[in-house]
Amino acid sequence: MIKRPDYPPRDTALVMRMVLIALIPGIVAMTVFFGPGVLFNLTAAILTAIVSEALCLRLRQRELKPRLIDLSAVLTGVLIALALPQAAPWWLVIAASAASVTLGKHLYGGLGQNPVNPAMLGYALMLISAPVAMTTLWINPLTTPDFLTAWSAFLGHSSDAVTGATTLDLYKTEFRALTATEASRNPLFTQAHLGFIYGYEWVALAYLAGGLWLIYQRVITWHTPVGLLTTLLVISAFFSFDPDTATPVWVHLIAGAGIFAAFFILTDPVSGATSPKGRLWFAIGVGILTYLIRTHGQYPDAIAFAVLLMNFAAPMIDHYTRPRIMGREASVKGPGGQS
Amino acid sequence: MTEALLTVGAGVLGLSFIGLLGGALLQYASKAFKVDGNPLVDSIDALLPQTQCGQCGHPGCKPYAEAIANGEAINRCPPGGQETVDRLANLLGVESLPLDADETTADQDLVAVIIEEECIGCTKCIQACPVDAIIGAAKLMHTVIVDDCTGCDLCVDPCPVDCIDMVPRPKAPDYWMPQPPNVISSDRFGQIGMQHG
Amino acid sequence: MAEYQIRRCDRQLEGGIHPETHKDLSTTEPCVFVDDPKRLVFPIHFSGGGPGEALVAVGDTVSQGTPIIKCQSGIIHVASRAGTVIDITDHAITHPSANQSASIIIEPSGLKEQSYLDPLVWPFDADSLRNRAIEAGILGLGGAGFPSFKKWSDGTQTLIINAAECEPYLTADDTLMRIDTHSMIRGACMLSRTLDIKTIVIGIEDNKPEALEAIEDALKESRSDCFFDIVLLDTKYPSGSERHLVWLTLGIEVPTGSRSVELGVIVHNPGTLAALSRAIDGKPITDRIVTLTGEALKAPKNVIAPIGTPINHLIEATDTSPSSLTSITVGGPMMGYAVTEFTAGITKTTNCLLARDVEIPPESPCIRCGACATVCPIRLQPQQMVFALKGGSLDLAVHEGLGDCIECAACNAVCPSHIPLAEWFRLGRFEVRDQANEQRLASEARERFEARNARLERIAQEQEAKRAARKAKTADALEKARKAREQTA
Amino acid sequence: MTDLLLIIVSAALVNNFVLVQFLGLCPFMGVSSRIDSALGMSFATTFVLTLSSVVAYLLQSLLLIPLDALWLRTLAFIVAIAVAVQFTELALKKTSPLLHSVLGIYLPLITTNCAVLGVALLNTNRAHTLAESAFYGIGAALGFSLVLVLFAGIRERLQLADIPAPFQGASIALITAGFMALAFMGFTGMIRL
Repeated sequence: MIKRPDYPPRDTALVMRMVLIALIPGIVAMTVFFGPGVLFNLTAAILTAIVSEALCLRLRQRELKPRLIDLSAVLTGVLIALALPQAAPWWLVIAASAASVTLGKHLYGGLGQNPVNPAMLGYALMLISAPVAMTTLWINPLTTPDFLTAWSAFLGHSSDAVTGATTLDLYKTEFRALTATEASRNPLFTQAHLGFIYGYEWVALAYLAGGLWLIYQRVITWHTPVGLLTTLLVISAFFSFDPDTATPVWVHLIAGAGIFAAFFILTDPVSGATSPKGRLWFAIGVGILTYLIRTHGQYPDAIAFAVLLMNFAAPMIDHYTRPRIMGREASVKGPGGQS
Repeated sequence: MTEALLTVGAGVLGLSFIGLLGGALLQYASKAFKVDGNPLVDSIDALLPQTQCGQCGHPGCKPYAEAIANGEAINRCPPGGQETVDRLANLLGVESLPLDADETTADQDLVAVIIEEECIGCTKCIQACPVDAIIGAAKLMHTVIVDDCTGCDLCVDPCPVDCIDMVPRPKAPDYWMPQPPNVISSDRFGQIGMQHG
Repeated sequence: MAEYQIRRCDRQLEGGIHPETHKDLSTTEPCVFVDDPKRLVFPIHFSGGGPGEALVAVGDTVSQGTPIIKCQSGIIHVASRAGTVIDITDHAITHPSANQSASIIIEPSGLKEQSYLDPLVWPFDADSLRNRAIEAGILGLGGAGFPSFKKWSDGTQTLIINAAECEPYLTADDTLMRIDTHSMIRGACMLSRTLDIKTIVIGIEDNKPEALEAIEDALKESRSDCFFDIVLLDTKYPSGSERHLVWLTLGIEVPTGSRSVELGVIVHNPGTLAALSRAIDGKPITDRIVTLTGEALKAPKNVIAPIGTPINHLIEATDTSPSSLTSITVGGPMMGYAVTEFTAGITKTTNCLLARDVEIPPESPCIRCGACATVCPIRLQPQQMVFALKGGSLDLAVHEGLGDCIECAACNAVCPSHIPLAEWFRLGRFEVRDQANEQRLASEARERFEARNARLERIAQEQEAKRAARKAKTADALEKARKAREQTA
Repeated sequence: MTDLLLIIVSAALVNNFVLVQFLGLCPFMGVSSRIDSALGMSFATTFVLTLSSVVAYLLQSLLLIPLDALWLRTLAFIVAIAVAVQFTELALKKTSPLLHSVLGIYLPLITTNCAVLGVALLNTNRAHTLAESAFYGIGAALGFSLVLVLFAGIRERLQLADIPAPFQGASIALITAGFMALAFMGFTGMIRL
């Protein structure tokens, strides 16, 4: 029995390394069910992220080595690659990764200074700039492509046989006309191993395992994942009184980026709220916005927009969630002081 | 033709009506919400260093505060330094200006010292001091209460024997300030420690 | 036998850290006296108790106990050994400012000449005790150096003996409680009797069983009628911070901006009380226990050293060559400061000299991970404060609670980016103090300016009134004269 | 009732005046450097927007339509808004002088603020009823206030951040506003009115 550490890891580079390690199960599961395209995306995104980071640091005449070995750029690259459609062409991956690192991070001064989540900024930029590629190039886990198909998709020649919209998107488009029982006859559900959605369930489980390990290692706190997942669960359960029109609760939790985001995206400490209470509110806000945009908005998955919106609200959340300082009657609320 | 005239007339009438109505409302408001004095002056005065030196062209800090409230430039206070200009800009929500002063006079905390052997006891400096920081009587040697001196140097010119010097304000013997920690390279403008001290 | 109870603290320190204590480095060796050094250094302004003035001149001969410095607060520092004042000059000092400051340098003669005070004989009142504390130079020996007599107000209900000694490596208080238990208990009882204090609380961390045993033995022999409440604290840093100790032992949260004294609670270090006991017998503070420890010292131990002993003399006392060290930490690893000039003499607040080779990894940017906030014992958000300070906004940092920071440096210990947070906060707190001072001077100047204007106006009005009266009078006289002339005409 | 709520949500989030319709950018950039002045500006704008959309509606239905003088609409609205703003200014000067000085030139600027005129004109274009006009005004004002205050919070952080020298000040603020608009695109298509 290994003792749970008393403190978070004592080194920034170690933190980044541990997050990367925690992502490995998810990456493996993704590769199994969505094909080798995941790995192509990862490689391209990581390389682009490192090159962009180095270029920006050089432009600012900063030391390259400490920032490159702390792997923060690699982590950004990995996160954006995992968020992109698995059959995304190379230019999309490179553009997203470069935008994340340069616009999302270095424009604001580099590590620790960015107000918004770099990966989600890159994702949202791509979603606006290349909406078709971002919504139709998702792999259907029932038709996992082989190496060559994936490679040609990476080069920009995706085949409609293996790609399509995400399950969440299906609920908004095709399944809208169907009843709940009809929708559940889709092979995605009937062939599922665990009774949820084929493929997605394993990926979600893998991310969950990595995330729980991070909590155990005190790299992240429970507030963010619990806040997001509970909110999604409660809201979608509340609105699922009519199963024929509502997207099922577990689809909300498993099909989209829910679990991945709860443990790996929202937990970005730089752009989120900073106190435990603040993190909880931040995650609840993301949950509400995600549900709103998923069900009523135009875009299939809403985590990116919800995260960006809450990133902008984070400073205000910080102002109103300060803990009570010992020796004071009440906590200091609200903004103050000159800046 | 008549129709057009009618339209124009209606428009003119309508607009005049709105104008009249609005004018009446504003007339009423200007009476109902009449403000006596300007509380803003006190907020501005609180930011000024209270040296009462008159370098801004006003006889004291309060008058300058009043002038700022009436729209005078906020950068005329050399004893306050750039810091005061920035704070005023912040209070008033306007762009900060560079301090309007020579490099040499800005940001130096000075006090007046009377060279006591040379003092002839003319009391001219006592009359000039805006903050009653000089004590002494006619024909007797004067001295400056260092803690009360604001360093305005208004006493220097009136002295007929030129026995008043401006020297850096003496610090308490046990005064000290921690060294600022090393800063990893940064493009930030304002750094604590560089700003004041 | 004095009444006492031992209980385990039922409160948990929020935040805080469990550093490796390394206490056994220095407690395994017995505490010894060091040989008198060749010279003793007494900084005039930095001996504790505020800026001072020298009471002796170069060439004067002093005995052990001769007053040599009188501080602004009244505190008198005495020569710790008999000898000759050979110089009064700027000298390196044991102080975080790392400056030189005017110091009295005494060459010990090796003679046993003593000039002590007359013993205070019971019954005496609080004022005589305060006077005695001033004459004997009694300061908080825990590190802050606050003049003890200022804490002794009437209406004090509780005395807390701060025996927590939560800083790693430090064992000076532990040692004192083992070898000088009776003095400590006697000092506490004397103080309590004079101030009419009923309860004495001893807050002690549970990693000092020997000291606890010694205290129990001493209490069994004591004839005090005070009630001793011994509270065993979990070993956690910073349970020995005054605020936290008061909360842990009594459950009282000292409000921001006030001190525990205002709530009728005084907190003293064991050493201070032991010194007080000796002062009542007439002996001012001339020596103190210093922990010499750290992996870089060959024979770490606790020593009893004369105040003013140069640091290099103490390093040599551990069989270590001073030239092998580049800097030494004064105080513990958490709140101590580095001194590089080993000729500086120890002061009454020097409780530990720590020599170790630690390489602090290079700083990297803050990623707002919040590790510091989870260990902050007063629930601040250090990540927000340091962001504000680095960005140059003192006001914002103050809004976040900079004024409440106790500079315990628990945040430094857990920061994954190795940011010297506590140093930033200390600098910020100094800046705040400076600004408050400036503001006070400005508002005083404003008051005087306005008073002067009012006075000038009044004088002008009076003169105007006088002139008007005179004019009226002349006009009256003229009128009369005219009438008289008319009548005559 | 649902309609009115939808109008508010639509005007506040989906068709946010600042970030989606790009109206009222001047005060958005000008008064967002401090949170407290942003809050003050939000209150002032909320008041003026609600007031002026009601006033504009009344003008439209009671004066301009009966007089058949719709061609005077813009002119008449400007006059009405100017009065409303002037009134707010006088009231503010009395009740909160500091806020008045902080809002500085921006209060009179509300007069010519395209958001205010925009609300009035959009209201008439969409043939809103009185209640709808008022709620549209409130919604627009809430949306404006929301983004203004959030943006002020972000800018306070940006002022402390280690922004590369060429981007400091207005340029990073504009870029960030752009990203904020990007985030608000997430609301696209949520309500079709």
